[in-house]
Amino acid sequence: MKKSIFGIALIFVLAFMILAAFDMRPFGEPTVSEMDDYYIQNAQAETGANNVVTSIVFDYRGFDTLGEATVLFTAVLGITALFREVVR
Amino acid sequence: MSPMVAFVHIAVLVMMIIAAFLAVILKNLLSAVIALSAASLLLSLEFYLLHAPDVAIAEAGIGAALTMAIFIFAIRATKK
Amino acid sequence: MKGEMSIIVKTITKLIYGFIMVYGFYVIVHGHLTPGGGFQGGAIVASAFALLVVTYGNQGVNNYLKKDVFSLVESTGLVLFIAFAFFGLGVTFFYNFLANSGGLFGNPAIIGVNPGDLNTGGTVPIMNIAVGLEVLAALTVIILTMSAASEITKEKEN
Amino acid sequence: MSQFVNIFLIPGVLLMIFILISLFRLILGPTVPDRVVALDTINTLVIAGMILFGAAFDSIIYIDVAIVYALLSYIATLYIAKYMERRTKDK
Amino acid sequence: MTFIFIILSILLIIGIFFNGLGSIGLMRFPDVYTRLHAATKCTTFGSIFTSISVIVFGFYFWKVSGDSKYGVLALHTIVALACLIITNPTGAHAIARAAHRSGVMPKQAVIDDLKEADLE
Amino acid sequence: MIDNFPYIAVAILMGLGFYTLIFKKNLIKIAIGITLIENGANLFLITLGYRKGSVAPIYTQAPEGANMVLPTPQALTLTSIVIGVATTALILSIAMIIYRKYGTINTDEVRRLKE
Repeated sequence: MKKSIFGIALIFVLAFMILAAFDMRPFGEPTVSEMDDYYIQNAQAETGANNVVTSIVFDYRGFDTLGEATVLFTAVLGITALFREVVR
Repeated sequence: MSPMVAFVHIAVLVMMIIAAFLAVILKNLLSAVIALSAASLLLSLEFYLLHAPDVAIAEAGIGAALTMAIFIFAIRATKK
Repeated sequence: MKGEMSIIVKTITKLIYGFIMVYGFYVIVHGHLTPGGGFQGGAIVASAFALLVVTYGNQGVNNYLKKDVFSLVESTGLVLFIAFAFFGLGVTFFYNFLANSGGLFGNPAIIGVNPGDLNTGGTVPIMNIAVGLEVLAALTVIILTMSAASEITKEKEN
Repeated sequence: MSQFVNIFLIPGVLLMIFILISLFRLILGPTVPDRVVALDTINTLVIAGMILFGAAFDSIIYIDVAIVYALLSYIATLYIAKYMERRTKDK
Repeated sequence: MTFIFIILSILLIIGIFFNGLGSIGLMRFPDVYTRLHAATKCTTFGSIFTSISVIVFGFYFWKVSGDSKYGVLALHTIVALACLIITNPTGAHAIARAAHRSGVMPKQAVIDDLKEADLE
Repeated sequence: MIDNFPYIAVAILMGLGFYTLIFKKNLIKIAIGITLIENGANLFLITLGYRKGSVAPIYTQAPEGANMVLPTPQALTLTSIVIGVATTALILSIAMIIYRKYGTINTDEVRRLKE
């Protein structure tokens, strides 16, 4: 009983995702994004880095990277705490 | 996009879906993890074809060695 | 020793693990010029440590790879990252105060397509190094801990 | 230059077909070592394909991805091999 | 221009031919060891030739056009090729040894020297 | 149809992941399912940023005068991948601890043993 309800829900989710896939913009033609164009044109002059992706990760959006570093630190803390009695 | 590049995109995506399907249906856990590694490899090739070499290197460095190592440690510790 | 692999694998490992580490540090340091950066280079160096673990076994690397040292490196990387974020607080958090200043990593970049100059980028290369240290230490601690745990779980059963 | 794009793209398309053939061994393979051999073959073919596409797209920096895969792909193979060796010794 | 075109075509045809042989052998052979033999040897050999074609392409255009990025292309490909040559046979050795240890026998085995010698 | 093929691939990949999460009982299989969902999300983000006839957003030795793909989705995917491996390691560690406590990693049996 429970399994059949889950199965119906899964089929609904899959159907909605595939319908949404047909409704998306065509592959290879994204919407005009002024933010990305600004980054591409000005990143070299403002941060001095040739790689635009790195300049976004570490300069324009540094808070994301800070959160990522915190998550990684917490994961290591969790693993070390789980095995505290096994590993000396 | 030339038709050859389009063919390569579609071939890589189809192969990745086949590998992911194998990772789901195989009973032997080690075989499932091998199929997952193949799916990760083909996903990295797809990132490469979509002109994202940064993400391709990250997926290569993490999906090739580290994910496999972690899964095999877990399988080894939970084997009857 | 128990848990080692065959002599051929050991020889190739001695030959290649240093090269993997050097390539990882190359990816970290050149993160602002070529594809790569802190995350990718850290993952590559951690893979080199994973190679050592699989070749020499868990007991074989116990004397050389200490978890305390890697914990220290991880904390150092995180603190360095946050410190360089605070140094730009005169303008705003995460301000790139070294770019185009002429000092360390301070040359202005050539606009447009160019072969690249290592001495550009301001705080971006320094943060690359900090995040690289953190990621490599974190992933290595994960690998060492899970390896030891799976080993001990296996021994307790027998 | 344009004919050089095609001369590197056609072998790339052929390599995709060979990867598809190798994937069938991953599906069929009766034992685990068969599947590992298939994974190793796919690795090598993908590295060759990456080098060819890097030349075809005229982007030099893409070759770094192929170097990373060539260095790291055999660590996974070593882990599986060690697991298979150990499992029989424990019995 | 046509001369370099012919050389690249020959190198690429050799490489693709051996890669195809490797994957077909992986499909057709009866047991693990023969499949390993076909797949690893042939694909490594074929990949060496396709990489050499890229190296020749890079050096030739470096000489013709004087643009240093083609030289960088050739040097990076040489590094990738060296890594491939070193690591690929090691993986094949490890697979073969592990398959033998885990009890997979060749299909028509007569003599098993490795078991008699008992290399530990 | 053929233009939207990567999005359909994303839908199938995430559908496989959800199927594994719902119907499989083995904890390691569930970890595999979560990895597949992560892969689908990463592929979706990168596909959104792709522009036809463009090159990677790196100025070092790029071809002259070409457009560049959108860089922001790539930067976000980069952090997502590293977080993914950390969470997978945490999930598998919890599975190992469960095996040591209960002697099994089948979710039904674990639930029965707890009561």
